[in-house]
Amino acid sequence: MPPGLQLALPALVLGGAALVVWFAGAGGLRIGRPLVAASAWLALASLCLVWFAARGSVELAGPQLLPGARFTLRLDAVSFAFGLCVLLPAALLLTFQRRGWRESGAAALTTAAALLATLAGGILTTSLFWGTAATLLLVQLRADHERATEVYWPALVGGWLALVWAGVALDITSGTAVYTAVPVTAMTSAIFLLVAAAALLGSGLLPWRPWTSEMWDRPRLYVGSLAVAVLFPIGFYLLVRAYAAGGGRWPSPWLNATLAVAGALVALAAAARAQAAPTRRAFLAEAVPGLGGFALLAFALGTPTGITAGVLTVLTASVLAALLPLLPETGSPLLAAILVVLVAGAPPAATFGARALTVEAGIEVGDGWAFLGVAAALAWLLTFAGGARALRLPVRGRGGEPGGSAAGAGLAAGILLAGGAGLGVVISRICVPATAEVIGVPPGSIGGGSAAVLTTAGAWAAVALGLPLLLLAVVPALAGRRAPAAGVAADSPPPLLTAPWTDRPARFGRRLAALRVPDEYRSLFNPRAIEAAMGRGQPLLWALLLIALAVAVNR
Amino acid sequence: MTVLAIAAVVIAWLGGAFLVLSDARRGVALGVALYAIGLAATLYNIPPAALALGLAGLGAAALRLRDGPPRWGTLPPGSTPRLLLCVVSGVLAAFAGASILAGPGPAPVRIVILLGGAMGAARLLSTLRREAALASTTVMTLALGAAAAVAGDRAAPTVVAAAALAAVLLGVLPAAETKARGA
Amino acid sequence: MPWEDIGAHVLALLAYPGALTMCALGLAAEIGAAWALVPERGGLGAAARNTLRALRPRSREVPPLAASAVILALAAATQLAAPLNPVPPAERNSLVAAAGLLGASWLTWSWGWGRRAAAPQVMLAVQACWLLAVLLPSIEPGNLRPQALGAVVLGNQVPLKLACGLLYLAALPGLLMLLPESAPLGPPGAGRARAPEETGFTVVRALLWLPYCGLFSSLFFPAAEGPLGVLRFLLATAGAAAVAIAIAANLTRRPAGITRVLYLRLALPFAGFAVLVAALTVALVH
Amino acid sequence: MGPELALGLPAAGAVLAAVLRRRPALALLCGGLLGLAGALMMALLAYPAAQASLLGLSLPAAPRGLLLVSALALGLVVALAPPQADRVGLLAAGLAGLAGLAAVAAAPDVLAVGVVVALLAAGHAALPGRLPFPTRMRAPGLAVALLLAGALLQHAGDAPVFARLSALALVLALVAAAGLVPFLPELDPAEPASASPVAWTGFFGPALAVALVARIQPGLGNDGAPVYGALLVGLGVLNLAWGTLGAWLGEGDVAAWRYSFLADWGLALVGLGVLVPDGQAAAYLVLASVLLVRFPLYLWARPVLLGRAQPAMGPSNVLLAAALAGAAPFAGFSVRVLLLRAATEVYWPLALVLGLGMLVWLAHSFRLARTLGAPRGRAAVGVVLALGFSVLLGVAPATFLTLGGL
Repeated sequence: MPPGLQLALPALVLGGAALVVWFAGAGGLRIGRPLVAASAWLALASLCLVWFAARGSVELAGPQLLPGARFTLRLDAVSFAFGLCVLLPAALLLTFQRRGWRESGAAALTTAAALLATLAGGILTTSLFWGTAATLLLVQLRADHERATEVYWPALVGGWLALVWAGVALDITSGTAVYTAVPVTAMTSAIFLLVAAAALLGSGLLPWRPWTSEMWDRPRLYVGSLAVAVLFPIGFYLLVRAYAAGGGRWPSPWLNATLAVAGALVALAAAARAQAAPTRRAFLAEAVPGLGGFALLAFALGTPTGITAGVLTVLTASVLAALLPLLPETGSPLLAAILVVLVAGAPPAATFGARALTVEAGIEVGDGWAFLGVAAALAWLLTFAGGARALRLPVRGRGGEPGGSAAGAGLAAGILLAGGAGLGVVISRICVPATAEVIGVPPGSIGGGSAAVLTTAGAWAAVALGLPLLLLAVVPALAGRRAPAAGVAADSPPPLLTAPWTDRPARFGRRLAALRVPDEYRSLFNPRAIEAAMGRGQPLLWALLLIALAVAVNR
Repeated sequence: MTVLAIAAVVIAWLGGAFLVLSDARRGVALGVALYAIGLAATLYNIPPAALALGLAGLGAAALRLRDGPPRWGTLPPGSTPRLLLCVVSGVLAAFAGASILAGPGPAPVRIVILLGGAMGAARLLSTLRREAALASTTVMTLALGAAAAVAGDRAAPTVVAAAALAAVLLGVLPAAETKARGA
Repeated sequence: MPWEDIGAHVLALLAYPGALTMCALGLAAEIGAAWALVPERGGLGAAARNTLRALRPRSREVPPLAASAVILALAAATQLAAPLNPVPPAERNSLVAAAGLLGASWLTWSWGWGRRAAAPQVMLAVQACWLLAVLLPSIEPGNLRPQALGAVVLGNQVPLKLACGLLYLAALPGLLMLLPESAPLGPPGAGRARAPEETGFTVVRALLWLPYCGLFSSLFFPAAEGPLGVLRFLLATAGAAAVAIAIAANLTRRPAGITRVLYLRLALPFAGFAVLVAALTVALVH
Repeated sequence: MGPELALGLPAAGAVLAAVLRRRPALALLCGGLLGLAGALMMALLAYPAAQASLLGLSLPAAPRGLLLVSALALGLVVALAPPQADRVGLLAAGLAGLAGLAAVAAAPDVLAVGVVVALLAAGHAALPGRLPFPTRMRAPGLAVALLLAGALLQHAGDAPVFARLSALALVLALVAAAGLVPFLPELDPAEPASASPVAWTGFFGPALAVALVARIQPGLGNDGAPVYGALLVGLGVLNLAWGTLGAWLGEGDVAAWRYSFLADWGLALVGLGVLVPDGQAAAYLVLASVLLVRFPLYLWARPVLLGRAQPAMGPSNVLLAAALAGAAPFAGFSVRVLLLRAATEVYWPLALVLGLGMLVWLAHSFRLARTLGAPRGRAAVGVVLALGFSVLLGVAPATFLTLGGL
């Protein structure tokens, strides 16, 4: 057995399950959902087992796919953290969402590809598996419904092409595109910009409505939600690996500043869209992009606290991405509590911890960065307001698909709530090691061990305060089950803020489409006329063409 | 010798002109035949090539006589542009072959090859008659063979033989269009 | 398991500066506010009776949203730089307090959206001003611990702290739901609650007095230990509450709509000015 | 006499298939066996023992590899052709083409290539079709004339201008022979696939291009090489833009398919033009994917294109759309990696232009995939095989690259 083959185990479990499900399904044995769900949890367990058993990084060197593109897998603290980001929501969704056996198999295979993208040791291997996961998801999305794939596909392929270009450029300049082997000087600003473009497009980190939000426009959520859950973390994985390739920093502080501003903008824009959402679904659609903005800001800070906050935020967002599509669409007061406490992020939820740690990281750096932290806090406030308004919004039915799963939503909500109390454990066991893998972490910069999170700027007594709050939260949780549903308005209440720029992209697109070549020049730009001339093969035309080219090449 | 060379070039040009100016089997066949004779004559110092290409050209011309409209069809109404093309290509080929190109082979062969290529291509690109298109391709193939012969590469005999064979095969192809069947 | 730490936090949550203290101070503040805002209903006794009637539960059921808001308010209270607070100073965080208070407030709004004269836009503006007033002073020291921020009273931070202090005080009436536009349950002394949840949220408002006003004194006044420190803290807290009631009393006597104009046209630009001051302070320091 | 057999066996197969067309089963059997024998011979030519030739012919590795791929593609389309298709005609024409391509690959110089192209073009144009013979002869006829001009200029003298003009003529000859912009032949949607210009672009073109390049490149010299490279890159970008936009916005699905071939060719021309090994490898893979994926899929789309079947967009069509869009893990992955790498090595803005072209590429893939309808029977098997080849080209391109000696 080649060394490091155990790395492929989680993906093999999922891939094997997909094949078994398809063969069994073809033979009339409908065991798709339970088998795939079990395989997802098994893959999660095996990932943890391999990581904790190895007590260090493990590598698997495969064959050379292409010049500069060797198939390599690497399990270290970073890939472990991001592997969890992919597997945890996928396991929840595959367990609690209803799928046919064909869809279950495809979903398992997609999860395996996405997992391999986060376990990949080099940019080109990541691009291969990332592209594969995106393709598999496209097939499932289009097989279900055409809607919202018009944005998804170009964004993903654009990001993928940018990543491929970055990979080959890195390989040309340094002779390798393996994250841990790239010389520090090879990661230039230009190459990093390509990686950043891939990350922003792939994870939907844009100030306007990204594909992660548009997935919620689909009549059924079971494919779109999986797409968000498994593809969203990969962009951030690239940004973290860029730190490793750059020797603990990005090529220029301006790049950090630019992405930090972009992160704050993304968070603010998502919050602005959330508070103006016409339906509750439209509000939920902005939750993951909003957290994505926080994560981008945190990563761009480039400090140990920042990167730790970033990893924590992505981990939290990935669980949230599983919770939201599982929420039953009711008007229960308990749902209001979930919208405000879990989605917007109030103590002791992990969504609160992630946002708080990001703002703290900004304040800790000081100067202009702190103002970005304050901007993120304002986005947080807007999300709170949107959460309060969301309970009044009309519920958008889920087409043919039955409403979410109370059990699944309960489990995911429990994980998020408990995550706040266990934040110390998550940070000290998952996030800080991932940070230490890519940049130096001075001792004590993030203290508190498993009980609390202590940074220079602030603290969160995870166990000491979070645990009692968690116990107290049982009271409203029990009370909420008997309470009457809140009255939902027939039409949505007016938004708190009307952003003047929301319709700009559409207007720009319309203007662009309205552009016309002036009549007197139209024949010059008429491809059909040019083709007809080519097809007729007039000797004079070709003679002129040849003469023109002959003159051109001899100038 | 020079007179013979000039005469050969003129005969080849006449062949090309007949090819360009004729819309029926006899004119086209005469064009191919004259061009083949002229070409063979200019290749007198490479007898095997001259023989192969000359005979192939004459064979192709003879085969062309078997189908297509049974008349000369030379200089039909509206041929002035074609006439102009013949004159211009003749002059240009003579100028380029004699004073611009330094090879391959002697100037008369170069001129004849250029005439074959230029007039054959011009006819092929402008005609809608199958027999004329086939004859033009034949002429270009003969020119290719001649160029290979004078270029004097190691594989020249093979190429000349291939060109001669191709010319005959092109002659074998019928002039009647066959309509499509199936998908 | 850090049992000692857990014990300290539970004590802070349930006794001081948590539930018990919040109830005592909140009740007093509610009565005072009711008396100041609706004097035509009679003297202090009448205001006390009104307040107690409004706080009496209508049914045995625990209103879930209000209960959640109460928990968040308790969490916020534990973060105050109150003297004798059992929570270790290193573990206090004004951001935790802010998040708790924002959560409590918007839980109230998720119930109260569209009720009475409540105007969420005004509330959002008020909270934006308040959040800036809480966070801007922490930029230069790079610290969010209340006692650390309160200790910085001299030097080039003074203009910023003044601006933020004013902003904080201006926001208090809205935050404490003393104005019709910011109180879906109606301002203090508005009369009997109409629904169990409304009673719950009246309780929430009563519990919010200490966290909001206490956070003001924590952020803008240096903490001192011992009885004198407690007295100073209580005085500053009561002073902030009194200013809030005074502003609210003044605004409720003015024509309808003045509150909206004041917060949207005056407080928000002033918040922008505070941001400018913060930027200048940072620029001057470096 | 390996090369002679590699050339002669398919030719004999073509003749037999044409002669026995009244008895289709026998024609398919004989033609198939002889074609298979020819392909086997081509494969054996990888071994020195089989390379001995009576006429001094030789088959270089790269064209030989693509010839084998062409043979494989021919086998695929004949064995799994749609029910309405004339399989015997397809096999006869294909084998004749294969023999012609083998002759082109074995041709000792450009002039010989010209002779074979003339014969191949005339043979193809003589096939029963809807457009007249002269119309179908135009583009390849021009290619023959340009090959003649290029070869003459190669021997015209030592002046740099001759080298540059020769390179120009030879590159344009390649483009004209493959039927690309600016020598786009007229297209009649109802024309039988075997007789339409798509046969040049999709079947004859790839092996012809690689063979021609193998003959052209050694004789370029220092003055010709820059012109050769720049022209190929320029025409490649032109075809990429024309093909992607045309396939997206053009009227008619047949035209869209033809444009999609142009887009593939655009990438191939750029790969050939950048003159670095990665570029050559990328071009080789693109042309292989044209033969093994796009051309067979076009043939299986014919029933819908001719209105005999309904278009559809099932899961298999979406998978095909992804494959046609060049997404990972299909052929597009390796091609894009190699091409972007080559372009970045040579001149990075070129990579940017290619990236934009590849992005616009997406727009037409779904349109094309719809025209495959709901594949049934042989077509379904064919679609699965084409997707399999595409994945193989994407994740294990080394198999094909070693076949072409790259």
